[in-house]
Amino acid sequence: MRYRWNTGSLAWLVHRVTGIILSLYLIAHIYVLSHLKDPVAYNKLMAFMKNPLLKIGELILFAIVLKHVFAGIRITLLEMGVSTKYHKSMAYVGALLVFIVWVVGAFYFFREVF
Amino acid sequence: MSKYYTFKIKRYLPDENPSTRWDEFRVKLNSMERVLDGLIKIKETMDGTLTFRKSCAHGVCGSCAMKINGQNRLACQTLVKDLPEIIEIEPLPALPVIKDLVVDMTMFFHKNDKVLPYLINEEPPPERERIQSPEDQHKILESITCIMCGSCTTSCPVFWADKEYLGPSALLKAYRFLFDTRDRATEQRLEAITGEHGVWRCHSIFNCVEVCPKEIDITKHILKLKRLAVKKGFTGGEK
Amino acid sequence: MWSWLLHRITGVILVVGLLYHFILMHFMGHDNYSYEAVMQRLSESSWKIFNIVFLFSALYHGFYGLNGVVTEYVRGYPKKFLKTFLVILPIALAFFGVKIVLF
Amino acid sequence: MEINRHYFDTVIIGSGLAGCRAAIECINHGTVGVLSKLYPTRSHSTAAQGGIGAALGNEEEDSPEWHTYDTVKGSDFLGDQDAIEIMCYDAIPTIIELEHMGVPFSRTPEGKIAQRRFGGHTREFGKAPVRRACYSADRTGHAVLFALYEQCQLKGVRFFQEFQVLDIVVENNAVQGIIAVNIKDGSLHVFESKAVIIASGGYGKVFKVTSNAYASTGECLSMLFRQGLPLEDMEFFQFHPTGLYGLGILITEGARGEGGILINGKGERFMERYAPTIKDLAPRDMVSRAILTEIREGRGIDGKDYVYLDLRHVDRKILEERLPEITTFCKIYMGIDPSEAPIPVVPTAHYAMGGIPTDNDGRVLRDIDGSVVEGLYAAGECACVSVHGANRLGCNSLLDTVVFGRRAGKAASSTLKTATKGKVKKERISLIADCLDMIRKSNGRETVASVRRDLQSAMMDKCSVFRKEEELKVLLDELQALKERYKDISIADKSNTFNTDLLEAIELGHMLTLSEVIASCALQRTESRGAHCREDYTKRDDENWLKHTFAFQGDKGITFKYKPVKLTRFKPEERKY
Repeated sequence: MRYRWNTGSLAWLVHRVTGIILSLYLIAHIYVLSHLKDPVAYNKLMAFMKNPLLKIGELILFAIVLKHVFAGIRITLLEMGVSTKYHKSMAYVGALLVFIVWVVGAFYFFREVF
Repeated sequence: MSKYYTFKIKRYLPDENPSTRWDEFRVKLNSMERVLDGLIKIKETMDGTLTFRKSCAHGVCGSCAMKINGQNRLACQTLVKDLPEIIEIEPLPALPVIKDLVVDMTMFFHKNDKVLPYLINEEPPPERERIQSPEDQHKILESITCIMCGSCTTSCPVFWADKEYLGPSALLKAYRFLFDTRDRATEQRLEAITGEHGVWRCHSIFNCVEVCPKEIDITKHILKLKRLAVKKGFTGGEK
Repeated sequence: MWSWLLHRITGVILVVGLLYHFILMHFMGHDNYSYEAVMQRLSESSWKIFNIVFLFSALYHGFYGLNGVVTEYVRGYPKKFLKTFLVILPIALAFFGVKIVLF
Repeated sequence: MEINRHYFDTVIIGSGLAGCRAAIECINHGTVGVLSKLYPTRSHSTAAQGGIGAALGNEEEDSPEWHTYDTVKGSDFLGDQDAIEIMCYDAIPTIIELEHMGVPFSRTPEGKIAQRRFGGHTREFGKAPVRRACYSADRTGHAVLFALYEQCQLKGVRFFQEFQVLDIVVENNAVQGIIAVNIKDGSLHVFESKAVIIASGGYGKVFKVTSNAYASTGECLSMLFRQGLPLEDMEFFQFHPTGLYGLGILITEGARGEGGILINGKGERFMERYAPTIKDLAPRDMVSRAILTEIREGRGIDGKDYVYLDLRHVDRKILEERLPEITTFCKIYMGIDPSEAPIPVVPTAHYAMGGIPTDNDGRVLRDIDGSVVEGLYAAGECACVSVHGANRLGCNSLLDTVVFGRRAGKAASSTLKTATKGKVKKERISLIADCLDMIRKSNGRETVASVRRDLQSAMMDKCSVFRKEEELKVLLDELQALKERYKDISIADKSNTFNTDLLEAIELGHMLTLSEVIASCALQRTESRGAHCREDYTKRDDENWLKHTFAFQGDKGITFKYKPVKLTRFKPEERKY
């Protein structure tokens, strides 16, 4: 079905999709970590994580987390009583903040890698 | 100042053909005319089988809600001059279509019944009117303007997926009574709207607000309902 | 009502927790996630509390969300199945998680 | 052919204010089925804007006696004074009752129901305008309709939405039931009952420019008329002075009640000349005539055929709070903001004073001697009690619907114990079914739309605010020709599912009948009274015409009988404001 997208519905879609991705990641994250009780396996994984492709993956994950966090903050603020008049501007500001934080984060991230 | 418009209309004529099709009509309309005028012109002069609901024709009865260029609107309140030359018209989304632009609204109205949509106050009435301050009346002012056209509920992505979801219109109706100082059924009504398919399913998507022909900020009202439910939850109003 | 409110509360906890988690694990240099450092932290009780809260918040928040998606999009028998699954899975994961943190 | 039969103690046609109010009364005494050709909340009562009159005295001193006097004077002394007195005194408890049912009225600072000025409503028998109209912003009808419909739901009234009535069966001077079609699938349904209350509303759609809804076609009146029952005072049709130019959308009298004024092309406040005391708040018939006179004499805006309703000097806050709806209408349809630009307005066909004659309890009369049709009731705009006489005052229509809806409901309920169940004969049903089939199968050359358009134009040109003998005669000839053309119509949609094409064809037939009644009534009343303004008989003639017209379907056309007006307290006097 075709229906016009609005700021609100786009924000919701992105929030929901990122949420599902993060939930799935969480499952994998806990499962993997639960098998790392000895130093050898742990260090092996850490070495494996140095793979640049995975680094990019982590950056994407970071972006998803940020997006979900800021969208969540927007929803929570609305629910706490911030006027719905600002819901669109809040979505735009949120997206902007996501980008800024992501760039800054990525900078530190790479500094740490190299 | 008249101009030709192309109406692309999604047709469904169950007596003739079980599948839907798109028909195109070219209509000349002036700048004051509305989409509804276009539809009437088509029905009167081009295709008498074209079927749609209409009544008041000035946005107070809610009969002619339909999807116009991808968004729910009242045909009688949408001026053609504000639209591109090609106007795409479909029935309201997510409800069973009876014929052409006519949808079966039973499900929509049934949702209202679930929120006890009437003033409940069994205290013996005073001799004169019940006193209500203008400030208290203002709390429900926006919510009483709802005309039940169905634009909001059928624009809601949650309703598209979850047909049991009460939806913006019914929640707004619940608000109208929960925030009416004369009503006494707060607990019952809160219980009715806080179920699995109730107020918590609203994700503040704002599609309902975008389409409401009466410009009601429905999401704002639903958010207030959530806060009321939480408040009552803490004070023991809810199980 | 409570379940919904808890979802919001855990959301707030996660924002704070994640901030800390990210800074610690990714931006503060290699030392913080060497095996020794991680094990060291896991043995401190304040860290244990933090991790447990973080873990439970994340699981609750995530699975409440997924549960919502299932409520809205799945019908009939698969819905029942998935809903049960979405209760069992986080319990299992919580078990795994607690095992790492506490033992 | 399969027929679905239903039985209800009371069947109500129409789910507007009168229908819902009657239903609330009846549901305490038996089963009630309400039929509506729309969804109930779409009834045209919802479009009523300004207010509902009652001498509550919340804002300033007021009395039901003054209200009675104003209504009598407003009716140009054609209203039955006993009925008017009932209405004005009943008004107070009725409004209080509505408030208890949940109507969200606007409030005074003390929290009482707020009231505003309205046309023709005065204090101390005409001295100055009084605040009498209770309102809920400018959505009063909407607010009341929803509250009443909601109470019906609470009490378990059965609604049959999108059921169109095709026949009201009256046999042996008693109502037997009704035949209706379920629009959704075209199936025929018979509703048998002990009582039928007709609350089907008005028929403004016989005119080209009207504030009425597409559904206001008046078929129920015509159904009774065709069966030999009378229609009362059909020559009186009110034109509301302020309809949006070109569209006919209503701009409430409340706009003038809140201080709006009418100005002509010269910038004059011309109502000062026509009604020096209450000026713009004169009754509607006078204001409509005044506007059209200005236009005829070349004082329209830029010489064109409209005048301005000026709200620019009204506080923006008042516009936002008390007149939000009309403010948005102006913005949406005319692209103007009433606080910055004047609104172009012109009179629009609005309200039928005439209708099905009833007594003070809503019983339908079958003759001038007061004999009734057993079990048949009518209330609201479709009925003529007559409380509005030759001209209705603003905010008395909502009052009429709830007061007489309630009374009709009470009267109907009180007879349920002794009344016999109606029986609708098979032949009558097949007659209706055949009629539907005939229209479906007909392959004539005329279309419903073209006949209807010509009808509406003819009525508008020759039978609206000003009327003349020659024109009315021409109109009657034209109506005959249109009737002939109607026999030759065909429709494109032959299906059973939601066939609006078919139903519009049926409505058109009834509109033609009604139009003929209106025009004939207008022709025979050789005087000017209230909304009926004859240019060839400009004076009111109390000697010959202080009486109600009853129009009957005779073998050779329409015949007339006359019923004297009930005068109690107020003697007819010259109507000056």
